[in-house]
Amino acid sequence: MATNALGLFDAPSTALAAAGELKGAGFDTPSVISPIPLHGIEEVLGKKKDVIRRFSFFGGIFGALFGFTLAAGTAVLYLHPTGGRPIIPIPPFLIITYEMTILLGILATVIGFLVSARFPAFRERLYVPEAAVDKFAVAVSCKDAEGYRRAEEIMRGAGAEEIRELEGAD
Amino acid sequence: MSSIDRRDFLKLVGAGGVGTGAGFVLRESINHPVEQLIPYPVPPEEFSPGIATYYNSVCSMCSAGCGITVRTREGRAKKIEGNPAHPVSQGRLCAHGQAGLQVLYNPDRLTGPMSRSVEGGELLPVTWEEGISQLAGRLGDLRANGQGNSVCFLSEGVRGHLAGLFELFMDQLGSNRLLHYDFAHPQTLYAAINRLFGEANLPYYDLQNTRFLLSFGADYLGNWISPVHHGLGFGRSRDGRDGVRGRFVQIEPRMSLSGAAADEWVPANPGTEGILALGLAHHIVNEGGYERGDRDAWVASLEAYSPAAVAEQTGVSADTIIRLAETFAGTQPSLAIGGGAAGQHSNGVDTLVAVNALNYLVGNLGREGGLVFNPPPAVGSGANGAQATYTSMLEIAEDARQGDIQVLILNQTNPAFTLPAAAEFRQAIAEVPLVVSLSSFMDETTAMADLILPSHTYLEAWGDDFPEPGVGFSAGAVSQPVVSPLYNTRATGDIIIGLAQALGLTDAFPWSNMEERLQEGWREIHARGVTAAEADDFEDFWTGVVKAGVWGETSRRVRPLAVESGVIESIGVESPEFSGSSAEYPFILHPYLSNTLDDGRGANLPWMQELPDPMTSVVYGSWVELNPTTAGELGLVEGDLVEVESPEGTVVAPVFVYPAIMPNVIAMPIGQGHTNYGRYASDRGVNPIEILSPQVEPETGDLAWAATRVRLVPTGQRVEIVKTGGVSRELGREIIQTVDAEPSAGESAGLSSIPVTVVHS
Amino acid sequence: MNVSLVPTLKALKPAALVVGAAFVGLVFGYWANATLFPGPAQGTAYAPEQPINFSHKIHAGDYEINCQYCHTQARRSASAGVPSVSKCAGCHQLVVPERPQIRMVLDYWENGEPIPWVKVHDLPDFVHFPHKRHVAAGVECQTCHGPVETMDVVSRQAPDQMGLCLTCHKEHQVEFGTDCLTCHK
Amino acid sequence: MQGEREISYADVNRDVVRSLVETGSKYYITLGISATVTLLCFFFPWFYQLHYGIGAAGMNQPTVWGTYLASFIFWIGLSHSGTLLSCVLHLTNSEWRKAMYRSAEAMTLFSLLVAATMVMVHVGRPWFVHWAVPYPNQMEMWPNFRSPLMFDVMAITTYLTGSSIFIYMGSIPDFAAVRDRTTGWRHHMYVLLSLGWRGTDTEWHRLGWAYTFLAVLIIPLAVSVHSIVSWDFALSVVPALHQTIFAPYFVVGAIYSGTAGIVTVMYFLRKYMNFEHYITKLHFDNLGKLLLVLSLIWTYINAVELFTGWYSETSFEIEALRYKLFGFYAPLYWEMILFCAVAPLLLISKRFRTSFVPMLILSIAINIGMYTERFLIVATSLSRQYLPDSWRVYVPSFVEISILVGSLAMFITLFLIFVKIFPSVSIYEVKETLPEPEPKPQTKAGVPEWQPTR
Amino acid sequence: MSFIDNFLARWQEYREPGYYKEFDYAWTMTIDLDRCTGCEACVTACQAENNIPIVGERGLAQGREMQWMRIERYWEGEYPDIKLGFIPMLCQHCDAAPCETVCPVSATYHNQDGLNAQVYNRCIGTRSCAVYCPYEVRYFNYNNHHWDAPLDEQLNPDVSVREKGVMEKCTFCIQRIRQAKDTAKDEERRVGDGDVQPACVQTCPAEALVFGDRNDPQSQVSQSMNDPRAYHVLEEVNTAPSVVYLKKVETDAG
Repeated sequence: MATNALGLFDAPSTALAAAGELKGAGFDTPSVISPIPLHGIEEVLGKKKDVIRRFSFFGGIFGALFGFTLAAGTAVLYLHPTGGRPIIPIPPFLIITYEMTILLGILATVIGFLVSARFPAFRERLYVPEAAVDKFAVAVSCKDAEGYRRAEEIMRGAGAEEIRELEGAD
Repeated sequence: MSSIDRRDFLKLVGAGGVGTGAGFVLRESINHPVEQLIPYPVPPEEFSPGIATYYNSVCSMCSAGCGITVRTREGRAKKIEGNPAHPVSQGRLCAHGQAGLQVLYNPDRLTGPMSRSVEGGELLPVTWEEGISQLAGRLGDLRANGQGNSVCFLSEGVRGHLAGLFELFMDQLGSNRLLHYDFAHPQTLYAAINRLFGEANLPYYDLQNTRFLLSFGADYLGNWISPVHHGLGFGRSRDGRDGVRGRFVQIEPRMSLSGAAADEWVPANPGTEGILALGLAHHIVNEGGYERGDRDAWVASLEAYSPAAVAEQTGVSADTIIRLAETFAGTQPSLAIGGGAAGQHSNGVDTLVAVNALNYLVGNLGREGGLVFNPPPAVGSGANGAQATYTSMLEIAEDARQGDIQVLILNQTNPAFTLPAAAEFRQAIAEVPLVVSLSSFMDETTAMADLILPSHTYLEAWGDDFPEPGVGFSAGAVSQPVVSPLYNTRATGDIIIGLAQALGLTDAFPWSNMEERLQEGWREIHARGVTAAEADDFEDFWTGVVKAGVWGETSRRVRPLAVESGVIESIGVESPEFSGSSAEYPFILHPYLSNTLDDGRGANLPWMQELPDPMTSVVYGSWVELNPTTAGELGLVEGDLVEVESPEGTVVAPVFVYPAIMPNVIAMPIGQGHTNYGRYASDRGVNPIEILSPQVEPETGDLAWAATRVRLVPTGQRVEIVKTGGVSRELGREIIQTVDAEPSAGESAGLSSIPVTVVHS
Repeated sequence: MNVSLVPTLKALKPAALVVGAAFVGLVFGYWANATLFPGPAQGTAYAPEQPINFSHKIHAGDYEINCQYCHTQARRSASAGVPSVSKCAGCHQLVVPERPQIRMVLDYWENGEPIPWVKVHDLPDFVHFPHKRHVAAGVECQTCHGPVETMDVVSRQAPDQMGLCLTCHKEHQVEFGTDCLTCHK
Repeated sequence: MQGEREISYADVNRDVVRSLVETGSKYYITLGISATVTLLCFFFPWFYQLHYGIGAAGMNQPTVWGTYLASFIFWIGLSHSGTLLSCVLHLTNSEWRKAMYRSAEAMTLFSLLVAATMVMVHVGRPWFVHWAVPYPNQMEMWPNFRSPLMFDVMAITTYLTGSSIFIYMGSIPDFAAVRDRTTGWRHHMYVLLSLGWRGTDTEWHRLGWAYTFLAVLIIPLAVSVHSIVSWDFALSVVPALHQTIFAPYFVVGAIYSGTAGIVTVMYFLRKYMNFEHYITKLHFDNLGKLLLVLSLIWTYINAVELFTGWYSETSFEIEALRYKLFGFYAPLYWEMILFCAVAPLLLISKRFRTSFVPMLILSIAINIGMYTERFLIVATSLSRQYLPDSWRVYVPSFVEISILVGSLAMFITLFLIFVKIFPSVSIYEVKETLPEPEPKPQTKAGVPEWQPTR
Repeated sequence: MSFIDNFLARWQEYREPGYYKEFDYAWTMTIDLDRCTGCEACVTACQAENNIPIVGERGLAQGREMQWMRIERYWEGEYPDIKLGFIPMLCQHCDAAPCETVCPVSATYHNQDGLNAQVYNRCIGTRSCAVYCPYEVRYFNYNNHHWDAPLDEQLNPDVSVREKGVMEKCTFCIQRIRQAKDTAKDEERRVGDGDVQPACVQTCPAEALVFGDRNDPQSQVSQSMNDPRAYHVLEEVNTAPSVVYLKKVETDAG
């Protein structure tokens, strides 16, 4: 039966070291829970690829189209010629386009964030409240008791203050 | 959470209920009120809902007698427009005429007869029968005891058959105390025309064909005689003709509306306009190549008036005088008119004689673009016959004090407001046992009445009018009721007829109402059969006239180019006399009729109160106009309250620094300063008439209302003058762009261009 | 642990339900009012009670009296005009004067009083709707007023709304039919 | 960071949570007062105005715009430093931003909200403003997107959305931190707000990116917003308003007043929320330098405006100039110059920049000056247009002034509520500025149990 | 997707500046400043025709006058050689009107008759149009106006009474134009010259105002537009007004 070993460290350095060793020892990539974003974690656990940029980009593109269509479309739905200007003057509509680009860009970014970071969380997930204060937790899933013992060993070695055995996914 | 327990369930139900209630109320609150469709019990023939009906009538807002067309919807008057067929207005109308609607719909109208039960008691509503019988009873007694002459009838200037009706009524009573009183009636002009040409009626001044107009103090575009018609003339003379552009020169101490419109404004000392005119005459006769037989006589009587001497008195340079004289003689046809303040000095008549004589000198009598003599009006003796002068008003007042006047009947005239305090007219009225007012409004005089029999407004009553002065031929119009009466009032004519019948004068007054009287009168006109194309049947003629709103004759008078004998010899203008020493009272007060309120009768019309004064843009209220230099010397700026003090009294008004007024003159508009006269007029501004000194023009006995000296006493307080204008300087922004005149040539349009409606059957 | 939103959502459920219920109630209440009491406010099926139960069904339907026999102004003027009391009396002094409702009409007539009809179609004051033009263009009265000849009590069939005018004007390609100033004064 | 004494990670959590849960009577009194003032000075006069019509204000013909619009621009302007500054500093990842940006962004949010209400106050028939929103309706009518005012509607909507999302995203980890330390309704609230944040490396990574992209998007947005506000004026043909320089002028002015606003807010946060350790001389020093630069740019643009006007030598421009400098409103103009161009020169001295009370006074003075500027832009130009005979001066009515005061109170009220819901200092970013904790010497002792402060 | 097709098909048309290639009627007014006497008959005529409220002394003191047609006055020179010029100022119905573009809700726009239309019931009262108008001829209802009974009996049923918070201005008496078109339609003809006159033109005693369709070269207004004195006020603002002024003629003394 699958279980998770979660080690609490009081310094980022030790936590990262532990995470690195675990990875080296053939465990699936462990996850590090920390109160602050950790620099240099990528060197240890490898680069993460980011999808949000795509969301932002396509959101923006769509926004631009939407913006211009909104302005031009509504203008021709009911013709109200004004001030000797064309029904569809470009410069003012570019401003609308611009604003809509940004608006939808922002919204898309938010969606991108929620999706890629799997928010909001409805199932319980691995977590230790201390990790929101001043502790740095390393969690790794182990296939069996044997695996758990090895993980525990490694983390102790790295200087974990405490090891907890936690059920449940990730 | 499979089942919700009882409490939760109740909660939900409660919430739902509250919500439902809220939603229900919400919709209820945004629901429109129920509207109703009210049908006519019987459909009216004259109009149908949603479609405008037009009635032709006559305007009575001033004495010009313009023809009007009233637009009505669902039986209500909506808009007054000029009657295109009428020779005076020709489809045009002034602001005043437009505001006639607010006379009709004025919230402060008298809604029914009222009587004062006890002396000095409350005015209480009475029925018409009571009112009429009360008055008729009194008149009956007086007539019976041969005291008919102790009845005095004071009316505004009325013409046509109503005037006739008044006369008839009064001499049936055996009274000769019938007077029309208007503050602005050009008494002196009538006198001058009479002396000069032996004419009882004013001539027609043909502005539209003239090429050079000299106006001595006559604000012909503001409110002198017939502003709308003059406006037409002005416009057409300016640009109506190919290649010819009429030029206008205005001579007056304070720039009036006409002064602004004129090409040249010449300030001349108040009261010296006549002298200036003679200065021109002097030049025309001596150097102007004047050839006519009476040249010597002219030279003789004019020699005191050499341009140099005149320049001395008038403050107008000799060059200007000569220049004007030459242009006046050189540009034909040219026209000289005089009036307004110029005629209201101690030398008023002489002045106007002098002015009109100029027309004779250049031969502009009875010809286009000159001075055209009117035939006598088709009905009645004309406007001047019964007109009261200041002196005759004083006599009335005196008689009242003596107790010779038992009954005083007032018709729409307001002497308590338009006579100087010096006349002590109010006190005099108080002496009269029975004061009756036929006015439609509670004006100052009516407020003193014991019995009020309110008349219809002109839009509710039958009547007719024959414009005086006419337009060179005799014309007339019938005014018909355009709406059914709003209140329990009666037409003035009907009241008189009613009285007469109550007095048992049925054989003198066989008519049951004014309409009948009119029809009978117009029968005679029809019988004279001089109308251009005649309808042979009277009924057709009558309906035709009523429909068209106008009737006219095309016949014109031919009159020799001559003046009355002895006039030339006697011609001459004394220098004006002013009350008060110039040391004590340094300024000459120049009162002028407000462009918006006329002589005060317009003050109860909100539109007129809100119409900015054309020259100053001031609304609601009075002001004192000062020349910038004068203001500078006195250290006064716009809005400073000053006491304007004359030998006769004091009024307090804010200063308005007026760039176009002579430094030794201050001007004040007449019209405000009502104590009664409704919510829009009362307790607003001051009435300069009050402080006028009782100076009279000796020949006519008319009030010389421009002959008062005053001094200014700053009070130290200031107010914000309410005006619509901001900074009245262009600052080089070329908002009003101008071009220089090109030399004008070419001939003028004919007088016949004035349309005369021909009544066809 | 305890990062999941679920427990909180559970905890908040009752409150949410209450709010939800209240909102549903709001909508329902509004709708109920609108259907039960369709006032003169815009919407259809407004059928106010009239001072006299005049039946268009009998007059226009059964007896096939032309609309413009009574509403004479429709073809001449902006307002269709409601018949004068004299018009009603004109016929009914002879026709069934004894009926109670007719009696009431005749009473109005004899007292020279107008009948205070209640307006069914009430356009806002800023709208200019000339019946004249529409009659001239051959628009049936029924197009806007519905099958009046079948109604005992007249009820509003078309919502007096701008959309209605526009649709029709576009449909018939009215000249400048969508220019604001054509209808708005 | 250079606090007076070293503070640990735990301290940060403790202090921040304290600031949220521990509420003294002083807070409630302040809140009560500001709320009451909002009601009395903003809503009552406004309701009166709704009943009577805009006539309740002092506006006239031709000065049809007045303090309401001035306030609108002012609040929009005030909103400008918060998010914008925060974004710029985030991208240039400058450390000192981290302690103060949260409240700065909050300022943006709330001044925007107040600005929006000012629009409602300004228009003649607020019950119809929804017509300025594009939605299908039976009238088949749509807003006129050619109108500068519609640019405004779009821009401000976007800006409001953008900045509220930005501030929220930045707070998620803090919500999580607070979530673990609170109970009761607060706990529920923070559970929802934190979306279940844990702080795993993945989550941090995603947040980092999203946050950066938002920052990138919001900077041009913020610039566009105030440019567009300026175009409400500049696109007209009114002499003093029809100017190319207006967009940059407004943007600079906005950031200027906004930065001053931050200084003010910082001062009070520091004083009354006991953040002495987090908001320090450093912040005031940096903000001071920023203010100095901005004031110089602002002054420069003013000079340029005057000069070009004078050089044009047309009656319209000259009059506008003359009126501004010596006309009816001249005293206000010179007051503005004093507060916004002269006084800020004090910032040259470091002693001045790093002393709190003087900075507070200056920042307030600057914002008074900036409000005057907005008022003058409206009043001086509209009362002196093309046709001299229609010129008329405009003086605000009592209602207008009261509503202005009320709007300020509304802003304060909103802010007071905010500081009790949002951690007004960013927990995790402050931690980032602290030295990383070193591994302790091994002890067998378990982790000391952490006591939630209650 | 017919909408899209339609859209693309008419792209050129939608790019046409001012949209209208030619106006159906091009209503135009000429004002001869050499004739104008400043008598203000036009002002009252307009007030009577268009239900323009009675503002009252207080309102006017606050500078909230309501005169769709107003007379501006400009002094020139100093005493004694001083002149006063009058210029009637009303909505110029510009073909390139700044006020139109700025309205966020299209309450004001240009219609096929070249009229600058103001739809009162669409107005939300941002007052931007009044700011953008260089001629200051747009008037705002600062409060609901009241007519003391029975003055309200005079109100023109063809013109709506504007409520508080609404911008209003000269319409060239659209109700009269509408009426004229109605009659013309009955007689199956176009509106002829002189069939329709705004209240101000109709009443002007000096005949300084002329109104008509400038598309019709024979019309009186076209004639007077060809007068060499013709000019536009504030030409430099380039608003292409439909109100043409004729220059005042200056005469040297003598």
